[in-house]
Amino acid sequence: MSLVRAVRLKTARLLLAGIFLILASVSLGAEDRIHKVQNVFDPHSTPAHGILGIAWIVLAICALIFVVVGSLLVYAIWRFREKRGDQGTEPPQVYGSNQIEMAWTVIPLLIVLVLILVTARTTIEIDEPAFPADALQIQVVGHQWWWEVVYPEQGFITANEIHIPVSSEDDPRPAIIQLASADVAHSFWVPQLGGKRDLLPNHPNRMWIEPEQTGVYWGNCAEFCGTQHANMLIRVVVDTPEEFEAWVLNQQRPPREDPAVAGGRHIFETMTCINCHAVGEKGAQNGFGPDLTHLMTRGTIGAGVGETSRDDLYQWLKDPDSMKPGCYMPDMKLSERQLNKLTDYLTTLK
Amino acid sequence: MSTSDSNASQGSIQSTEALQAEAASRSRILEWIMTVDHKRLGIMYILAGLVFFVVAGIMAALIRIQLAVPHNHFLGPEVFNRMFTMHGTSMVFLFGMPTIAGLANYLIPLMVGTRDMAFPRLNAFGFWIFLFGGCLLFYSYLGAPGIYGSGSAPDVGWFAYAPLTSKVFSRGHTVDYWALSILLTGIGSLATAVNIIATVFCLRCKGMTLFRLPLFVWMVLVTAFLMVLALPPLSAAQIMLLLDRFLGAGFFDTQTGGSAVIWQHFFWIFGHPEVYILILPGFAVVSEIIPVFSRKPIFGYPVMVAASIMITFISLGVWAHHMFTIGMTSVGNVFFATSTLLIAIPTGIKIFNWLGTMWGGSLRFEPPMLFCMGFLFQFLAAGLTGVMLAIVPFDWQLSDSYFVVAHFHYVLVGGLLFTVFAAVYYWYPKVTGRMLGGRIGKWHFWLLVVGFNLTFGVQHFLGLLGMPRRIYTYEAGRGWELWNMISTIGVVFQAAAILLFVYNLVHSWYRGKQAGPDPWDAWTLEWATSSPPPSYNFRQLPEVGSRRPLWDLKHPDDPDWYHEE
Amino acid sequence: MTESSPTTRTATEWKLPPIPKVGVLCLIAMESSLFVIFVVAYLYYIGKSLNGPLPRDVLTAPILASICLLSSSGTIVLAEHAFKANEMGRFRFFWGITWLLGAVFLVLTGVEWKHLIDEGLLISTNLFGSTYYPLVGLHASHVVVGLFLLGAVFLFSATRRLDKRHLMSVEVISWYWHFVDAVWVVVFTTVYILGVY
Amino acid sequence: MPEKPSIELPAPTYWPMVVALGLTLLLAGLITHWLISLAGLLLGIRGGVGWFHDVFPHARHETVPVEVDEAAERPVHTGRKVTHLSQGVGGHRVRYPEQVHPISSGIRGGLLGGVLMAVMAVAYGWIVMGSPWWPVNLLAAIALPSLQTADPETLMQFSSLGLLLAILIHLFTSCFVGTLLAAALPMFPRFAFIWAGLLSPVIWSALFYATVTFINPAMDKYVSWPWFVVCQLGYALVAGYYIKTSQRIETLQTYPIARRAGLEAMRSRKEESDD
Ligand code: HEA
Ligand code: HEA
Ligand code: HEC
Ligand code: CUA
Ligand SMILES: [Cu+2]
Repeated sequence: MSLVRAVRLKTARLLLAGIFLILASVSLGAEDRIHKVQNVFDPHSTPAHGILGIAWIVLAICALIFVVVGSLLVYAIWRFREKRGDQGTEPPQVYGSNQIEMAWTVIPLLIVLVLILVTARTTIEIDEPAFPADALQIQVVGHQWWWEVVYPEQGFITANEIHIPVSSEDDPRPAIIQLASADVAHSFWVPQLGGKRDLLPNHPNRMWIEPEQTGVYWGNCAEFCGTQHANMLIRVVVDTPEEFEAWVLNQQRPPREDPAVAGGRHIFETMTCINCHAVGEKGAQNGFGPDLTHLMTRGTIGAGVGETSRDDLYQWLKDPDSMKPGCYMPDMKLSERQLNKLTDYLTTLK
Repeated sequence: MSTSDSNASQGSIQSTEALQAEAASRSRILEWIMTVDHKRLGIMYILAGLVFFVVAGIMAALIRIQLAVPHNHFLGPEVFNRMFTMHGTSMVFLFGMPTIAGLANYLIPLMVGTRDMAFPRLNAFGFWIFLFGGCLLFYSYLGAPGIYGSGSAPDVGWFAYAPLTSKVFSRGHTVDYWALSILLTGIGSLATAVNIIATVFCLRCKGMTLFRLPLFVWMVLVTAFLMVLALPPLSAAQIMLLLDRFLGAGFFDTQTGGSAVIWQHFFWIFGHPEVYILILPGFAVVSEIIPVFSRKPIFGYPVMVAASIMITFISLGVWAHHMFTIGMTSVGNVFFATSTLLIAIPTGIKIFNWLGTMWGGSLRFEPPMLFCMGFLFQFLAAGLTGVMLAIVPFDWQLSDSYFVVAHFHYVLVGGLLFTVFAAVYYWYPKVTGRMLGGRIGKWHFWLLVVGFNLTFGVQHFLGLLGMPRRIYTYEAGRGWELWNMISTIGVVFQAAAILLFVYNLVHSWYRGKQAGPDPWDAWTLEWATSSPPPSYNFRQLPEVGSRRPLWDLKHPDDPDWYHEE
Repeated sequence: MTESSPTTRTATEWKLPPIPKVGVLCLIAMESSLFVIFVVAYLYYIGKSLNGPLPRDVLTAPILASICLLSSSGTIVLAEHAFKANEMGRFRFFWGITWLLGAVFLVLTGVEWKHLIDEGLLISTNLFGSTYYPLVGLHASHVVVGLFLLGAVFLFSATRRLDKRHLMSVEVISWYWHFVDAVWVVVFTTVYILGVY
Repeated sequence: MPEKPSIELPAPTYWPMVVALGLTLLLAGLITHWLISLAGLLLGIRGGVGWFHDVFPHARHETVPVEVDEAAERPVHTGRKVTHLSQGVGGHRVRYPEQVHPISSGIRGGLLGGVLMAVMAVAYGWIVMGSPWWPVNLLAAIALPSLQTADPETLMQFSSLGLLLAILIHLFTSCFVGTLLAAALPMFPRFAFIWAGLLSPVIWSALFYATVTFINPAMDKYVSWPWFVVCQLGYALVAGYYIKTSQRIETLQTYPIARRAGLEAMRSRKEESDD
């Protein structure tokens, strides 16, 4: 589904994009599948491409205006600076010119008209697309300060990391994301996949992405939502269709019940954990805290503040505030023994 | 009170001696506290504004230090969130607005040739309520638990989006401080606006027809109209917010069915005109300074006036361009994109007319003119990034990113702040009778230009690389480190520039060159009286026959009025 | 203050609008802008309350109060005429009637609020309450201010301290009063017509 | 006329400040303690009463003596000379330009250039693409959705609607741009028509190039850009040259408005001030 083709200001575009890529890749490192640098000029999804297309147009027009007007200013400043002979005299007193003023009203007007038309067209194209009926549906609910992710058709809930299959010409798989908020305003933004869209309470929203390359794409909450707005990261994992099916199958499975960690499970179910978290059927379904059923299939905890490593989990349970100051998971004041058992239990939740 | 103040002109036959004796017994400080003189109020406004600027500027410096490197532990999240909220709020409401009010207060009666503002007492009231409101806002910092547990500084951003501001999500009184103090300063601004309008309409000296008003007066007048129309919506919204928080009303309470979006509408119905309230006086300053330092009249005066009026009207209808990401209908999006883009036309006209004024002139690069030149380039860049933001799909990427931060600092610092400095350098001799040091002025200018562009130029890149605004920390390896570091380094230059400026202000007060009434060889009425002007401004109220009364005075053989019609 | 300049008496006339009138027009513009937001909020939340009582259950159009308020606009015009004709007795009579009509309006509003509170509608009850009380209350507070001004003028007049020189003040106050009336028309339409049906 | 020795100014007062303080405390009390509100209320009322007495029954005044040093107030008489512009009657003040090309010359020039451009474009279509209708249909595609998606075959066929639309669009733009050229020409430096003739087509083409994807996909796909620019250049140079050779007319701007409108009876300011 190629909606908008980028205009072909090839040289300028390559140049600028190149600059940005170079600048951005300074710290990119080896894992090129992980798109940590959210470069707007390096899109990997249809709406992001469409946006970049129009972006190039405006950038070019604005650059042109800047150069033309800027040069005129420089010229005027240089050419008409006070010269030695000027002291005793005043220059001719010119009041204005209807023609000239008309010209510099009409020309911007024309430019603006072009911009309006282009904007209208792209806006509608991106915002009101026609989708196949079987497009993947995802619900994302913003919480202070993590993302609840629901796959209604597949029937499971996860958090902070969204999986979607990659799209290709012969197998287009757009993902439609319904956006809602459980508390305050948030905004979903993964620059390389598409523009942002707010998550507002009482105001359901929708956006879509159609990624064309596998990898992990980073994004952020982009609307200030309180203390930990900074640590409300998103990861969108774009899988091959097969990987995606496998992932879905695993998510749909009931939680593992490893007898070796029964102690940890017991603590989990008897301490207050269960008031806020769910593991499978058990526990709070109120969505106060992230669903933990398949915690270990995710890469991170706390919306990006730590990894799903034993160490980080341990530290998290010991004192969430030390990793994410101000977050809404309380410090449960667990003993070291409890901590170890709980961590052992959590690490089995694959 | 509007009725009674006007009786000023009716004259009372009180015992003069008694009054004079009373006056003599007043101390210097009391004199300033009791003053209703527009010039003194103007000075106090500007000084208070500059103090708040330095305070909020130091906050900005702290913000930048926190962001200089990834994973910094200099400021915690709470402190950081308070910091940018207070920085934004005080820059806009406690630096921008009062400084503008100060300039308007000081200059308008002089420029239209009268003795005082139309409502002198209301004017004093406006100043004090602004000052007390500002103090209340900063008092919130002291009140960590505060007396009687009165909360702490607001931490919800300068536009305080609902429902983050509701009682559930913002406990304590942080939001109340924000709403109450800004409500108070709003009253002050309204008082100023009414005063400006009444003064311009009712107290012009003889011959000063509307089409002979200096452009400064025109643009400030237009600003005053914008204030009158745009500030009450903010007050209304704040009153609703307070009702929500104190009496449990549900305007912005999403849990009882209230809307999260309507606050955004109300805020930006105020908020967008507000940014034009902030920049139009900047335009006003530039429109006075460029002609004088080009030695030519302003190019296309009627068109400049028309463009200002057009900006006023259009800017009332563009607010939702701050809300392109809330999921409006396409019709809504396109409508607001259209109106927003249309503003580029009258604004462009202004830029071109300033260019036309310089064209063929004889430009003198004194500090006021330097700052205006800086303004021209920086505002041009800022306006063009504004145009990019107005392109709805592009804004879906740029909104709430550092690109927006860059955009609005280019207008607010590169535009407003630069013009404020231009104004200070230009009118300081009038206010104090002494010139500001020119050498230091040039240093000030160049340091600020370099620092400012370093700090905010690179923030465009940060935005394009996906850095959201209002984050107190970020992880390494996302391509932001270098730019953030450069951005922070820029602040060092800016701070040095501001320190030089403060030094210049103080030093020149005692040591500056004597200015005389008309140091710049200018054309408007404020230069037709002594520096500083006497409390009654003019011995005799002047009478004018053209837009450049002092030109007529200086070239009696060849006055302007013949040509202007 | 222009008059105090001695040199400006030349042939051509130089007329400028009077300060109080410009001032009160500004005030009216400000207030309109303020009311617009409250009206918009009311309109926006019509039918969005999650629970009762709803407007159609508890509101009855305050016809009598409206008649009082609107007719007071007429009586104040009569008073103004009398003032201009320097008939102070007649002025006081109509001015006093105006005040009374305003006061009746206020009392009736109070009665209505009492009724609503008895019906269980508080500002915190639902969105209807949240928007109704501030909007009507804002208008009522303007009536209060108006009554205060009207009353002051009445007292000064009664104590014979008001004379022709105060024409401007009287005019300006009556402009304000007309504005308060006009706002009521809008509020009435919003709350009792659009809000109920 | 007798000079007054003193001037009346509104008397200083602190009541407005007291009211402001009262109001602030009143509100501050909401978040601290009700006693503060109470204090604020009392202060506010007292201030209000004080303020009222300041202005009623009459505004209080203060009499300020006028300073004697009149010289300090007088702005400098610079005595600078003003450079005169050579043209026009009125001396050194004008609105640019003093002479303009008539609008009609713009329209005629535009038509002339338009004819040339049409000929060039059709020639290209005929010779290179093999059909004179090729450029015609491409142009008409702006307004005809059916042509926008058409294949090259169709684009070479004659279409009467296409021809009609193309002629209309071409006529309109030719005249419009011609008029703009006529208005702008006097503002260019020497060799105006060459400047304008080179600069404006380049800008125009660049703009068109950047946006054509959206406006006219068919054109985007098939147009030959070099030839497009050449046609534009041809147009602008011819139109510019034609306009340049047309008779300029005075704008009469050095005369007062009344004279320009032919109302000799009305007196100008200058005359007015003479009597
Ligand atoms: C003084 C303040 C000021 C001024 C003057 C402007 C001017 C403009 N602003 Fe800006 N703006 C802000 C202050 C200002 N802004 C602030 C504070 C915010 C952020 C608030 C927040 O979120 O905290 C903001 C945010 C903001 C947004 C929302 C971004 C977002 O959050 O998603 C948008 C979107 O449309 C925008 C657009 C514009 C436009 C189009 C102009 C135009 O008026 C610019 C017009 C000028 C020119 C275009 C240049 C000169 C013209 C020419 C040379 C003519 C030729 C040009 C063309 C034909 C294009 N601004
Ligand atoms: C007029 C308005 C204005 C001005 C002038 C400024 C000036 C500056 N601003 Fe700010 N800014 C805003 C208005 C303004 N800003 C607004 C509205 C926001 C949005 C807030 C929000 O998101 O809610 C914002 C947000 C904002 C952010 C984004 C915060 C975030 O989103 O996380 C940043 C970050 O870099 C920043 C930086 C700066 C800097 C470095 C300056 C510099 O130019 C400041 C330079 C001044 C100094 C450095 C002080 C110098 C003085 C001294 C060094 C001491 C002298 C001492 C004595 C004399 C005793 N500002
Ligand atoms: C008061 C509610 C509450 C309780 C009780 C609670 N949590 Fe949490 N938990 C949260 C919230 C909220 C988060 C999300 C924090 C964030 O990212 O900002 C969270 C996050 C987590 C995470 C990281 C999940 C992820 O994917 O990011 C783990 C693991 C976790 N909790 C485990 C526990 C355990 C084990 C207990 C019991 C000892 C527990 N929680 C008790 C609310 C709670
Ligand atoms: Cu969620 Cu910011
Ligand atoms: Cu805006």
